[in-house]
Parts: sequence; structure tokens; C-alpha cells
Amino acid sequence: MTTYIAQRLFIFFPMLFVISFLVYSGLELSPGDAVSHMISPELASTITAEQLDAMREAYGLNQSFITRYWIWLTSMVQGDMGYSMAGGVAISTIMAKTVPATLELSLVALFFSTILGCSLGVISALKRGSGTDNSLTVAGMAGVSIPEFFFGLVAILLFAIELKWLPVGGRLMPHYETVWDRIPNIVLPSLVLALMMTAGAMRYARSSMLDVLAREFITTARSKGMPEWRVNILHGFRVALTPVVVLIGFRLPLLIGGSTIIEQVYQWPGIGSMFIRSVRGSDYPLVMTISLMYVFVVLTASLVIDVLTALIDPRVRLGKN
Amino acid sequence: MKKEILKLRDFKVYFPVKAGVFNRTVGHVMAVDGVDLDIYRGEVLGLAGESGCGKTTLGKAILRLVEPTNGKVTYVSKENDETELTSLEKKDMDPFRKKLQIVFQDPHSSLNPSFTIFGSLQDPLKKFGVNSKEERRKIIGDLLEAVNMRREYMDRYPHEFSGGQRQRIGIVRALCLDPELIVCDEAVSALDVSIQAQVLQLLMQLKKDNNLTYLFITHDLSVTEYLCDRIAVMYLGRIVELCDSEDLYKNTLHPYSEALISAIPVADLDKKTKRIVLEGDVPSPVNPPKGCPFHPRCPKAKDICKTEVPTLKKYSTNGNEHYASCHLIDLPEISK
Amino acid sequence: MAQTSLDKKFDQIRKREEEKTFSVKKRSRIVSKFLNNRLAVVGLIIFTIIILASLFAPLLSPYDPMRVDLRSMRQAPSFDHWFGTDSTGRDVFTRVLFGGRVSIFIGLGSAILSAVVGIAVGCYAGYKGGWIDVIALRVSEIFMSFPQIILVLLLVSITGQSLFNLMAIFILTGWGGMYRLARARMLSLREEEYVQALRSFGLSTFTICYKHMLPNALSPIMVNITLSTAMFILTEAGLSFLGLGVPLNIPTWGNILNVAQDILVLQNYWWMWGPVGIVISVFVLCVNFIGDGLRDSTDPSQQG
Amino acid sequence: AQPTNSNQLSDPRVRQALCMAIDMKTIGETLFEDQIIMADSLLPNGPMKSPNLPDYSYNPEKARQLLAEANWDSNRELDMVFYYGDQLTADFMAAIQAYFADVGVKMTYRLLQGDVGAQLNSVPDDGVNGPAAVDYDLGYGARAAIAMQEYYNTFKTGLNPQTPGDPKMDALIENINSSADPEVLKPAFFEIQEYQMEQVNICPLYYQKLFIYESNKVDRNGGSYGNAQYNYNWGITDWNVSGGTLQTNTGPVEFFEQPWYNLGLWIHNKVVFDRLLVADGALQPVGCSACESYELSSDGLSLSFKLKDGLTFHDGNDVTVEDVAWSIRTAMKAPQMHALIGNTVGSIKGADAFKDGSTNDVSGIKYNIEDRVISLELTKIDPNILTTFTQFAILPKHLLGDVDPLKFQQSDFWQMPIGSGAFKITEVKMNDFAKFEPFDGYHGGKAGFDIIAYPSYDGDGNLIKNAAAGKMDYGFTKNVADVAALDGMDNMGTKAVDIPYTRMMWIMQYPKP
Amino acid sequence: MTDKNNIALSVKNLKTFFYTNNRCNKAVNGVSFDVEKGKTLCIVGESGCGKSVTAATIMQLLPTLSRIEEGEIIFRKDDKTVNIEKLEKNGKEMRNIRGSDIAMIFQDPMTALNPVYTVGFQISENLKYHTSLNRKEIREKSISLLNDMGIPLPEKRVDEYPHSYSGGMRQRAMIAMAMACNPKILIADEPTTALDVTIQAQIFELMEKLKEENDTAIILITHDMGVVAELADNVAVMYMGNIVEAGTADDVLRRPTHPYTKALLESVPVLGRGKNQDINPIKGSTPDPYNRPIGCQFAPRCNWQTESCDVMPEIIQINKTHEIRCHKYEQFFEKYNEKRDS
Ligand SMILES: Nc1ncnc2c1ncn2[C@@H]1O[C@H](COP(=O)(O)OP(=O)(O)OP(=O)(O)O)[C@@H](O)[C@H]1O
Ligand SMILES: Nc1ncnc2c1ncn2[C@@H]1O[C@H](COP(=O)(O)OP(=O)(O)OP(=O)(O)O)[C@@H](O)[C@H]1O
Ligand SMILES: [Mg+2]
Ligand SMILES: [Mg+2]
Repeated sequence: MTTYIAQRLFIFFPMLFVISFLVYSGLELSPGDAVSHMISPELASTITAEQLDAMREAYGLNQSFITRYWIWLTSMVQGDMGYSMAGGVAISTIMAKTVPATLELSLVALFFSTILGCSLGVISALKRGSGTDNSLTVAGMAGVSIPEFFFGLVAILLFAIELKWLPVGGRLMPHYETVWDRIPNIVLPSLVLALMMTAGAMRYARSSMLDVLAREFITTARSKGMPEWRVNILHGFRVALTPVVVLIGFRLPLLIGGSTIIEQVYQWPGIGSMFIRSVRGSDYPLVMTISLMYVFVVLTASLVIDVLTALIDPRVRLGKN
Repeated sequence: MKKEILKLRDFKVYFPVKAGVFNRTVGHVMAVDGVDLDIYRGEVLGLAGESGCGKTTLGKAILRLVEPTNGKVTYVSKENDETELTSLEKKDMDPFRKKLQIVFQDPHSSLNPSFTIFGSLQDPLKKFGVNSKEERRKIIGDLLEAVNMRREYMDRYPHEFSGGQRQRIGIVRALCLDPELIVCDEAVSALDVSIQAQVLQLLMQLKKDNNLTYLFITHDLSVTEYLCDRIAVMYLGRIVELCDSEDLYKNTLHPYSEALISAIPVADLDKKTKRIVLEGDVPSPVNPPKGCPFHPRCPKAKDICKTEVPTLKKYSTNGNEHYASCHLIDLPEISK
Repeated sequence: MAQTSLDKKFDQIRKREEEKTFSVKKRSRIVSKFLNNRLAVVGLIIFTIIILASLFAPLLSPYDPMRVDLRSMRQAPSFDHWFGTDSTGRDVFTRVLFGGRVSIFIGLGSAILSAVVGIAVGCYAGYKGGWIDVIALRVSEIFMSFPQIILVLLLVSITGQSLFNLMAIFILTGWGGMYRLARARMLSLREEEYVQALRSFGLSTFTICYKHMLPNALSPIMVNITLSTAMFILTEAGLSFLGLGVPLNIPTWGNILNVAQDILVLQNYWWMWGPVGIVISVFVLCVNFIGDGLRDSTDPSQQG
Repeated sequence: AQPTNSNQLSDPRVRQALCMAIDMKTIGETLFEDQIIMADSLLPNGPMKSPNLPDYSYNPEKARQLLAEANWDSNRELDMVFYYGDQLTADFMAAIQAYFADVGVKMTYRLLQGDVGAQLNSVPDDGVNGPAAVDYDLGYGARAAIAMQEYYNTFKTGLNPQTPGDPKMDALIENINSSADPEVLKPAFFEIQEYQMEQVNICPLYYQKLFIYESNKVDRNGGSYGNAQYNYNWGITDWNVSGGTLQTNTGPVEFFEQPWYNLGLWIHNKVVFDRLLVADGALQPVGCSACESYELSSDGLSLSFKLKDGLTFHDGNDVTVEDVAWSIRTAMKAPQMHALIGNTVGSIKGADAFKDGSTNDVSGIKYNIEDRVISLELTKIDPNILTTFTQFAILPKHLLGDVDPLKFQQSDFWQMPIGSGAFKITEVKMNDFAKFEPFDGYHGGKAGFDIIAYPSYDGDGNLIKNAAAGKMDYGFTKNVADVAALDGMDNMGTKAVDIPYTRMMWIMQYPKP
Repeated sequence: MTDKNNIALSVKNLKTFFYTNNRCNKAVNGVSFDVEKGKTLCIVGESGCGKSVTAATIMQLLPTLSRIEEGEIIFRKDDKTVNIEKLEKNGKEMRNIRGSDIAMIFQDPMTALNPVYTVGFQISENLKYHTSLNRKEIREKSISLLNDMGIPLPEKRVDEYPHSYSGGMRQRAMIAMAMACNPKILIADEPTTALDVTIQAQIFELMEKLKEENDTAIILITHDMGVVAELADNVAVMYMGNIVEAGTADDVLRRPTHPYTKALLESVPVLGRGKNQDINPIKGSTPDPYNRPIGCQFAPRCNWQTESCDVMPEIIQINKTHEIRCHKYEQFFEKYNEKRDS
């Protein structure tokens, strides 16, 4: 197990390095640079070339690509994420503000979608072929078929504007002191996100459960005279859980990425909207840091999943690989 | 006069076992661990042994479907030309691939479900120079008839056939290039008993018609005894006993063979014998026991068995050559 | 024991069996299983209708999707304009049809092309192994280390917006999944005995892997193509929402639906977003149903 | 008229035809819901507008005829770029595309992404012959100005990305910058306008109005309406806001933008910082804000201010003339700078030497802390110098003095800036909201309400969403689509303000790169 | 001798049909047999003949799309009789019988054990539901069961997961689980097919020991006549959903009276008979279950087929223990005995 983790870590860092280099080179190919982007188009013609050059120099943009990459990499390795170019804000500050927001949203959505998805999936599997199963399948499928921004906007129209039950968006307000105050704000975005994720979790839980229910040890359990709930939950679901956990693990990065659009719809000040802003602004250091963070999260998540799978499933835990 | 068709010398196939952070090779599965074997032209040589003892690996390695780790395989042609197969480049193997073929165990995975029988079989023919489609159809059709199937079946898909039929098609495939030696890897094990006999008879018929040599791999000694001229018993990658098939039953030399024979349930109430129940399981081929690999389970094991590896020695029973590797045999060894 | 509905069904089947009146259709098991899946069939029908409608858009609508008529803007649906008109007086119905062409082209095209790339690499690498496989695996891992939308955004910002770029990006981000699927299938097919048999004849790697093995790996890939199509269409819509999708002058479903961002339109002009929103969702739903149906009917472990 | 280079768009007849092909009147009445003013030149309507401008209103026959004369290549597909991401602009583009198609000109349009500035405004190395440094044919954009000269100054040889240098134009530009007296400048402006419209090196489309919206919670007590993108005397300390909290847009996203660039765009620019002078709704300087008195010499070359007594920053430190002097010096070096301010500080004696680092002091700035007097000496006339000081925020030297002017915006200060204006910042959740509370020490009195600013701006959908949900009480937008939406809400109302803000179509006259 | 009191279970004219893919598969089509206490009944037959379905029916472990159509399954327990087919499928009474009165072991010990629970847990589940032992006693009993099955170091092994057991040990663990509550009947569905012969011998040894010690009736399902010869007291030969011949091992193996049984015995080589033994394959192959012959299921492959075979033959009792289903048995029997005599 430990060697396995060590093995994964051994690939982990070179991977991060290669990806960072690729992203950096990619950004180099995109037109313009951070400085020309800092100038708003309507005022751009009032800035002189000398001013631009001076700024480029101040930001070190006149150095060669490799030098800049090297400087970026070394400071990154030393834990210095550098500064956003657009506002000069320390990237660590930006991350400290946006990452929790996204995590909050994603984890709540993950939580709901997992609970909902797993239980509906299991119900669906147990009632396979029945009306319940069919309608759950259709509903789940519909959940993944509606463009999420569209879903989000319609939800705003309905619940925030017409019914005025919930705020249109945003995460914090000046008078928010307790966690309870913040709940109305997270309800819509997390629910929309969760509903879109539920379908996946549900389908997966269903097929995993069906798989397990067809296995021989289920018959063994029945042949021992165990009551149905014990057969289904203790023997069935417990085993079906392994692949579902894997799925959820793979969902986490998906969710963090997938929240991008929902963040945009609900003015949620998370990493996703920040990423879009930095991409649009060619804010290299920020784009680099955020994309690497995503990569980091994805890679870590898959690592964690492997560990989790191992914890749930003794075959992996004790087996060689 | 017995003439070899294939000679194996110190034949070994190891599979690396990888582990650790750098995925380094930490050991080897010694699937085949030093086999010396001559296969004679025209004989049926049985290869028996428990699961995992290396039978399949040996069979595949002869055809170089698995690359052997060590040792030599020498092919002796009808004209007595010897070619060492193991040292050939892959592409130089082609002329010999025609001569060596294999029939597999699993009738379900041995045919490509997406192709008709003709579709599956025509490519090898094409490769070996049968260029006209008519000719290919004729060859395959003839062979289908030879295995008691209808010519038209070549345009059907595998799922339309029963297990026994599939197995016959597998045999057709092995036969289509007119081979000299066929490795039958558990060719009947997956079949129902009633079908098994059909296929066995078919194999014998074909052997007679086509002057074939079989290396017949199975774990079922009753089949081996019925079918084979000689039987080799394998245990943990080695041959522990090799003799005429009758002698194996009548003059068993190795305690393992003895136990194996006694363990086989016989459908004859008059032949009920006392089973010799072996303790424990087959050890792992990664760490075979020191000394005689069989000693931990051997009811007769002595101290010498724990330390010294027995070699395959030649004895004589019933006037036939009889090889066995055991320290405890009290027959006189025959020097070569 | 009470007669349950299942019992009734059993009785029916048994009766048919005993009277030998069951219909034995000479159809492949996969096809008949697919046709038994009502959702998948409905999906296939609607899918076909939408595709045909888009293809024959000029025959179905007298309007030009680009034709601006400012004096008749934002008209509610009527006999002349089935889905009403948009803010510049263009016929929404026509635009939805023409938009479908582009959106479906992007979705299906990218899915198929990424499958082609993924299969080409995955089959070879999966069958042959060795350094090609190691490299391909690492490269696909690099692509798969990003959340998909993030990678797409990054690439759009690097390459700029155009239909071609978007498809290239979709292929770039989509081939990895297909590759892994193809590779995994190949790894298991590699052990099948018919493959070993082909190898024992010394057939070339290309023949073995592309001619003989590939057809057996196709069904999960087909399923994946449908699911990717659905995903790409949704991604295209999401990108237009972010303003990073297909350039605005090309009508696509995403670009048309994008008007819903304007709360005024969302509140007052339902026909400008409702029909197209439904068409996207229904189309994607149908594609998903088809994918699901394909998955179920090609999965040998499922019966019913 | 003849094309001057290989690009057919360098032929004035083609440009005239393009101008005449667009039916701005219909577009205005439909798409823009009658909320725009037709434009006939770059310059907004007013006393400086020439009476003799050529008529380029919608005339498709004429346009076709001109194109035919110019042998327009009907296969050529013009590439139009724009940078506004809203739906209305996209619709507008679609309309223009349709009108062009009507006269036989093909055109496609695309929204610029990524680095807009570079893609739009890169100037060719050779400012006369090109080739162009950018790859579009047409561009849709706007020019806002507080000083009339700003409209034309960028047409100087070598400064314009689309129009090749022209000695006549250069001379005309020289003329409009030669005096501070409007009466003197008037004929010069007439002339440059007429010349430019003959050449049609841009195609004016419409004058943008600004819309100020208010919820029924806000009572402005007669405060004036003006261009909310700049600073003017809006009497905010006298407003009544029921509930005690004014919610508005233009809050910070990641940081507070420094106030010398987009002069009044952000809410914090307006309320957190103080200026020396104050302007009225028409942005004419009308008197003192932080200054007690000021004096502009009759030759226009020296200006002095005396600060009010007892002014403090929000942190309690005094506002001194040293802060003013330091602010001016820093503005000479800081890169992101509004042209108005740039022009003024650049005209101060010794500015050049200070900029290139040869001196540490600016000889044209003299001040005395005790007397609270600062005087500036100019090397050349700056017609807009007083306007500049109605917009120029005084920043605290004691907090920003150590910052490298080139990385001015990078300072931590801009996470929660401190000024001397009517409101101080008390709580910031970047990207969520910023809260401003009235500042006791403000010389203009203390407001009776807090301000909460959300990070939304005109053209983004959030403004309307928030307004619909009761999260907006006051703010501005330039998007006419927003106006319809806001007017449709029971609790909201809008007011249109005429501003100098021209929307136009740029036409690339350099040869293609 | 069949003595009423000695019968643990009797199955009468049992029919179980499957209803998948909108077709009806008469998997078990009228099967009757008795199981005696302390005796082994071997059900033997080729793949797909309905052996497993019979076993599953007795345990009421059939999948959803199947149904017991007809017949009785009478379980005798301490003078009481229970009609199993009348019980609710997963009802309390059925559950009480399963695992405690009738236990079952399966073909593939790899898949029949739940991989995520320790072997001890899986054994103790049984005890927990069917006995009133407390936790400690349950654990002790589990360990002693493993010990009885000949698993070394049971105290340690009890806490291990199935995957660390070898195939033979898993099957022993399965047996331990089945034997936990001293069932009256043990159904073993091809318990050694997945195992090597040497391991199979170990398992058989164990099963015989248990039978003797506990007086358990065993239903052993197999397709190997050799196994029958080794273990069976009574034999039932199945073909396509029917029992074609049943009797004591002696009856069936020494005096096979049904053409199918005979053919089956002649079609496999027997170890020790050497190379010259006669093996006679049965022609054709087992029919498609959806396209069964109308009458006698074996007719199309039978050398004795006549027109009368178009009707399903009734069970014919040859003697007290020996019964067959064949129209032609008399002729067949004669011919066969002639051959024997000559
Ligand atoms: N490709 C491989 N990689 C690693 N180990 C292998 C591989 N193929 C076989 N082995 C190992 O080699 C040993 C011998 O396997 P082989 O398949 O030859 O046995 P066998 O005698 O044919 O068994 P069976 O009767 O089950 O077919 C086994 O321990 C097996 O696990
Ligand atoms: N779960 C199931 N669903 C549908 N049909 C089934 C199912 N299980 C068994 N059958 C059918 O019932 C018939 C009898 O099958 P059964 O499993 O009893 O055979 P068996 O004698 O146990 O064979 P084997 O030796 O292969 O285990 C077969 O035709 C089979 O197809
Ligand atoms: Mg093998
Ligand atoms: Mg079975």
C-alpha cells in the first residue's frame, strides 16, 4: 500500500512539472501579454509605447520565455505563488479567498448528490425494471441533459426573481454572521450543481449495485437465511460502494471544474470565475497557478481515491496491487 | 523408429514480478523451470499436472506466443534438418509457424465473435500464400467437412455454434496450414462429457489422417491415459515423471503422480481405490520450496528431499524408458 | 399466493410458449434488445427527426437564419414564425434548425474524430504495449489531469475562438477517454484465445489489432461516442454562455440559447430561449438514451 | 477620391458607402429602443459641433453606387471585431451584417477574447504606409472623453492603429491643442471635424447615453445627474436613503483599481477619494473641494492651490500639500493613467527630467506644508488643467510613498484603500461586496447611510438580476437593454444622461499585414 | 431401504420455469426425488440440465424472472413437515430454514464469499441469526468450525479476508459456514469443479467425515460420473429438466438402464482402463432449451429412438430403488444384458 502511494507520488511531481511547462508554453503562444491586457480598450490609445515597455520591464516580461518560466518555477517550488498581474494581488491571497468558496460549493453539492445519487441508485437497482426505476432513470438522465447554465438561470428566474424565496447569487453579505445566514445563498447553486451530479452518481450506483446483486455471494448470503435488508445493504451495497467511491472521487475534480459555470451564473466568488477572469486577462501567473491547482486536485483526488478504495476493499488493501 | 520433431533443452519461462516504488522486478514466477523434453514425430505426448504448474506456458512458449527466458527449442524436420527456434528473429519464425499450431481450451473465447468462420480463418491462409478466395473457401470447407461439420457453416458467426462445434472450428483453424505438431491446450476440458468424447475421437481420427503429432495438455489423467502414447507429469514448472501412458498408471514412480492418480474419481465402482490425500496447496511458483519442490506435501518425504533438488533420471519399467525425478525411487538408474 | 402482475406476465409467456405462438424474429440479439428498450427507441426516433430537420432546414423554413428584420423583432410565436422572432427579428425556428446543424456537427464530429484518434492510438498501444503505450498513457494522463471544462477554457484562450479550433480542442480533450477505453478493451481482448491463435500464425500486428480485435472493442466505444456527443453539445452551450464558444455570427444552439442570460429576455420573451433550450435538452437526452440503450444491449452481463 | 494603398478600404468612397449602408435610425428605434442619439461625427453635439458636416445617413442606393465606383470586390469578407460581450452588441452586429449584405458587402463579426488591447490597438511600425499591426477590417468600439481634444489626439501620425498618418490631420490636431480658450478653439474644432468626416476615417454610429437608475429607497434631495463615469458634485452627503443602506454596482472584484485610470468608474473612486476641485454635472470645474482656494494665471501656465485646514485621511493622518505633490509626481511615472491627467502632469515643468530619472524632484512643483499651498508651473498650455484637478484623486503619501510607481497597482494598499473622501471602506469581501461607511472627518458633511457595492457593472447580467432581487438602489449603466429591464421593475427607475461618449466603427485603412 | 422416517426432503413433480427474454424455459420440468438422512444423493447431468435450478428451487433462491410452477418440496424436520414451495420467498419461515436446516455451498468459492468481510464475520452471521449464542460464543464456535474443517491456525485465519485464503481453504470456509448450524441437509452445487483434483480429494474427505459425524443428508450436484462413483449413496441422472434415471449408486452405475446413463458412462475414458478402452460419444449435442424435443428429451440423440418417444415417458419403477423414464427400457435392458451375458 505504502509503496503504491509512493509509486504514485513518484509520477505525481514530474507530471506536475510537465503540465506546468506545457501550460506556460501554451500561454506564450496566445496573443498579447498581461501588460497590454491591463489597459482597457477604451483608454488603450492613450497609453504610449514607452509606458507599455516600462511596464513590461517592471513585470519582467521582456525576459526570454525560458527565463521567465524558470523564475516562475523556482519561486513556485519555494512556495511563492507570485502576484496576479492584473491587480498585483498576491496569488496566495486570491487563492485563500476563492478556493474556500469553491470548496464550500462543491462539497455541499457533492454531499447532496452523493447521498441522493447513491440512495436513489440503490432503490432503482433493487426495484429494477419497475416504474420507480424507469422514472428515476429518466429523471436522472434529464438532469444531465439540460445545459447547466440554462438550468441555473431558470432556477433564478423561478426561485429568486418570481418567487423571491432565495437570493439571486453572491456568497457573503455584510450582515452575514453565522453559518445559517449563509445558507440561503448556497442553496440554489449547490442544488443546481448537485442535481446535475446526482444523475451520474445514481446511474453509477445503480449499475454497480446491479452488478453486485448478480454476484454469487449475494446468493450465499440469502442461502444463510439473512433478511433482505442485510443482504442488500450489508452484502450488496457495501461491495457496490467501492466503485461508487471511485466515481465520487473522480467527480470531485469534475465538480470543481464543473462549478465554473454555476459560479458564473450565481456570482459565486470561487476559483472557477477567477479562472475565467484570469484566462480572459492573460494573467499568466494566475492562470498557471490555478490550472496547476486544478491538476493538483485531480491528481491528488485520484490518489486519495486509490487509498479510499483500498480502505473499503480489503482485497486491494492487503493484496500486492 | 522414433524420430524427434521437437527437442526442448533446459527450457525456462519466467514472468517478472514487479513491485515497489519504481516498479522494479522483485522476483519471478518460474512458470516453466528447466524442462528437457523430446517430442517424437507422430506421437501423442500428454502433459498433465495441477492448475498453475506451467502446462499452458510451456505450450505457448514452444510457439513463442510467450517468449522463453532460457533454453533451446529445436525443430527437426522430416528431412532431419535441425533448426533452433528460440534464436530465430520473429519474422524468420514464419515458415515454422505453419508447422506448429495450437488449439485452445475455451470454446467461447477461441473464436472472434465479430467475424464469420471464414472471415476469421482466411487471413492466415492469405498470409501463407493462398491468394485466391475460391481456394481459401475450398480449403476451409474441406476441413470443416473433415471435422464433421457442414461446408456452409463457414459463413456463420461463432455465436451460432455450440461449444463442441466451436472447438471443432478451433481444430480446423489449427489444421488449415497443414501443421505437423499441434499443441492441444486443454482442448476438451471445457466441454460437456458427452461432447468431449466426440472431440477426442475426432482428434484421433485427424491425427491418423494427417500424420500429426500432438502435445496434449490436460489436467485430466484419464483422458491422457486414453489418448496419449507418453505422459509427462508436471509439478511447479518441472517435469517430475515422464513415461509410457500405461506405465504411469501401472508402475507409478513419483509420489506426486501416485497421489494425483489416486485423487481422480473413477466412474467405476469396481475400481474404487483409497485416495491419497495430499496436505495443503500447491506452493507459489514465485518461491518454490527448497529441495524437491514437492516435499512439503509429499507423504513420503525424507530429509534429503528438503535439501537436494532431484533430477530427472531415466529408469526402465516394463521394458520402456521411464523418467522420474525423486530421491526415493529404488530402481536402478539407466545411464544414457 | 396472490396473482401478481409478474405472474400474469409469466402466464402469458407460458401460454404463448405452449401454443408456440411466440414470434421468433431473425434479428441480432443486440438489435432486438435495443429495440426492446422503449426509451432508446424513442430517443433514436427523436434524434433522427432532429437531425433530418436540421439537414433539411432550408426546405422546412422559408426564412434565412441570418436575415435581420428589425421592424418585426421579438414577435411572439405565430403562424408565420413558429417559435417567434428574436431581438433582431430573425426567425427563431429557422435559427434553431440551422443552429442544430452546427451544434450537432460539432458534437457528433468531435466525438467521432476523438474516437478515431483514441482508437487508433489505443488499439495499437493496448495491443502492443511498450514505449508507445507508456507515452500515450502519460500524454492522455496529462490531458485527463484537468477538469474538462478548465482545459477547454485554457485551450480556447490560447487558440482563440473559431469553429475549427473548438472542434480541435474537443478532440484534444476527448481522445484520452476513448484511448483509455480502447486500450482497456484491447488489454482484455489480447488475452482472448482467438487473438493468441492469430499470433500463432505470425500475422502482422496491424491486421490482428485493427482488423480482428477492433470490431470487438467497438460497442463500448459506440456508447462512449454517443455520451461524448451529448457532452460536447452541452460544453459548446456552456462555452457560449461564457462567451468563449463558437463565434457569435454562426448560429449554434448554444449561441441561440445564450439570450437567456438577459433576465429581461428570460422573463418576457420565453420563445427566444424556451424552444431552443428544450431542443438542446431533448436532443442531449435522446443521445443519452441511445447511449444507455446501446450500453445495455451490448452488455452481455445484463439480461432482461 | 482614390485608394491610397492596396487595401480597398483606404478608398474614401468605400468608407462613405459603409457608413451610408447602415440604417442607424431604424436600429436606434428598434434594437436600442430609442435610447440613442444619431451621431454625425466623433464629437458630441454641442457648441463645438460644426454645422457643415456631410450627410451619411442611410442611403443604400448611394452606397451601392459608391461601391460600384470604387470597384468593390464583392467576394471580400470584412472581419468586424468588437469587445462588448453583451447580447445587444451581438444583435447590433447581426443587424450591421444584414445591412452590409444588402449593399453587397460581406462581413463577419467576432468578439475579441483574451488580450483585447493588443488585438485592437497595436499601432503599425510605419505610421504612414503600414502594414497594419492588427488583422481586422472593421472594429466596433467607443471613445469617451472628458476633454474634446481627446477625440482627435490619437489620429496623430503614428498613434492610430487604423488611420495612416496624414500631415494635414497632424496640423489640425496641433490647432485644437493650442489654447485654453474655447472661443479660440471653436473654428479649429469645426475644421478638424469637417476634414475627418470628409475622409470618413471612422464611421460615427451613435452617441451613447448614460443611464442612472435609482430604487424608490433613494431620495437624492435634488442632487444633479451627470456622467457617473467621472467625478462631479452629486451631493451624496445630502441624500436620504430609507433603510440606511445604499446598494450599488461597480464594487471591487479582486482589488480596488487605482483612481487615476478610470476616473470615476468605480464606486470607490467617487466616494473614497477627495479631489482638489469639483465639477458640475456637465463636468465643468465649478470650484473647490479639498482646496480652500486656487489660482490659475492668465497665461494658463501656473496654477496654485491652498488646501483646506484640518483635512484628514480615513486613518486619521492629515492631508497635506506634500500628499498632493507626491500624488502628482507619482502620476508622472505610473503607467495606467488617464490621458487627461497624463497630459496635465506631463506639462509640468521638469516632468520629463523626473520621468527619465535624471532628477529626483520636479522643478515645476513647489509647496509649503505650513501654508498648505502648492503651486505648479507648466511648460505648455493645458486647456483642461482645471478639469484634471476635478478628477485627480489625492492619495496618502504615508501609505503609498514606498511603492514603485511602475507597480503602483500591485500594492497591498489597493485591497482596502484609504482616502479622504466622504466614505471610508470598512469591510471588504473581494468579489462579494465592499461596505463603505460615512467618514466623520469629511469636509463636505457626513452622509446618513452606508453603501454596499457589489461587483457588477454595466453589460453584465448580474446588474439586472441583482436589481430584480432588490439588491440595487443606485448605479449606472450604458446598456440600453438594461434600461428596459430596469424600467420594467416596480421599484426601479432610470434617468438618461447625455454624455460625451461616441460609438463608432473603425475602418482599417492600412494595407493588410 | 427407503423408510419414510428417514427421508429428510422429498421433491415431487417439481417444475421451475424461467421467463427471460419473453420466452419460457422449462428448466426443471417435473423432478421427483427423496433425500435420506445421512445419505448422499448425487444429482448428475450435463451442463444446463437443471441441476442448479433444482437446488435453487429447494432453497427458494430463484431469480425474479422465474417461478415454481408445480410440485411439492416437502421438508421433514422432527416429525413436522413443511411445504417449502408454499413459503414466502424471503419470508421469515423460509429464512429460518435456510442456513439452519438446509445449507448450501456453491461451485466457485472465489465468488461465493463476500470479499469485503472476514471469513469469521461471514460464519458468525449464520450463527447470529439462527442460534441464541452470544458474541463470544459465536466467535469460539466460528473458530472451532474452522478448526473442524482442517484450516490451520483458525484463531488467526478467522479474522482474515477470503482473498488471503487459497481456493481449497475457501471451499472449506464455505462448508464451515454451511455447517455452522448443523443443517439437516447440505446442498453442494458442484463444490469442487473449480478446484484441482488433489484439493477435490481433500474436500471430499471432509464432506464424508461431516456426513458421518452429523448424520447430514447431502445433495451433491456434479457432472462427473467419477464423483458419483466415489461419493454417492443414491444417484439421480438429469437430462434437460427431467430425472431420467434414479436409484442407488449400485443400480445406476452397475446396471444403467436408461440409454442416456449408459451412453454417458461409455463416453468418458476411465482411468486405469488403458488405451484400448472403448469410448462411444453420444451423437449431437444438448438441445437448445427454447427448442426442446416434444417428448423424451433425449430422443433425438438416442440410438433407440422410436415414434413412441414423441410422448414424454412416465417414470417406471424397476425395483424398489431404481426408476427410469424411458419407453424402450425393456428392449434396451434386454439387449444390454444379453451383451453382458455373452
Ligand atoms: N503472463 C503471465 N504473467 C505472469 N505470470 C503468469 C503469466 N502467465 C502465467 N503465469 C503464471 O505462471 C504459472 C503457470 O501458468 P500456466 O498458465 O502455464 O499454468 P497451467 O498449468 O496451464 O494451469 P491451468 O491448468 O490452470 O491452465 C502460474 O503461476 C501463472 O500464474
Ligand atoms: N438466472 C437464470 N436466468 C435464466 N435462465 C436460467 C437461469 N439460471 C439457469 N437458467 C436456465 O435454466 C436451465 C438449467 O440451468 P442450470 O443452471 O440448472 O444448469 P446446471 O445443470 O446447473 O448446469 P451447470 O452444470 O452448467 O451448472 C438452463 O437452460 C439455463 O439456461
Ligand atoms: Mg492452462
Ligand atoms: Mg449449475
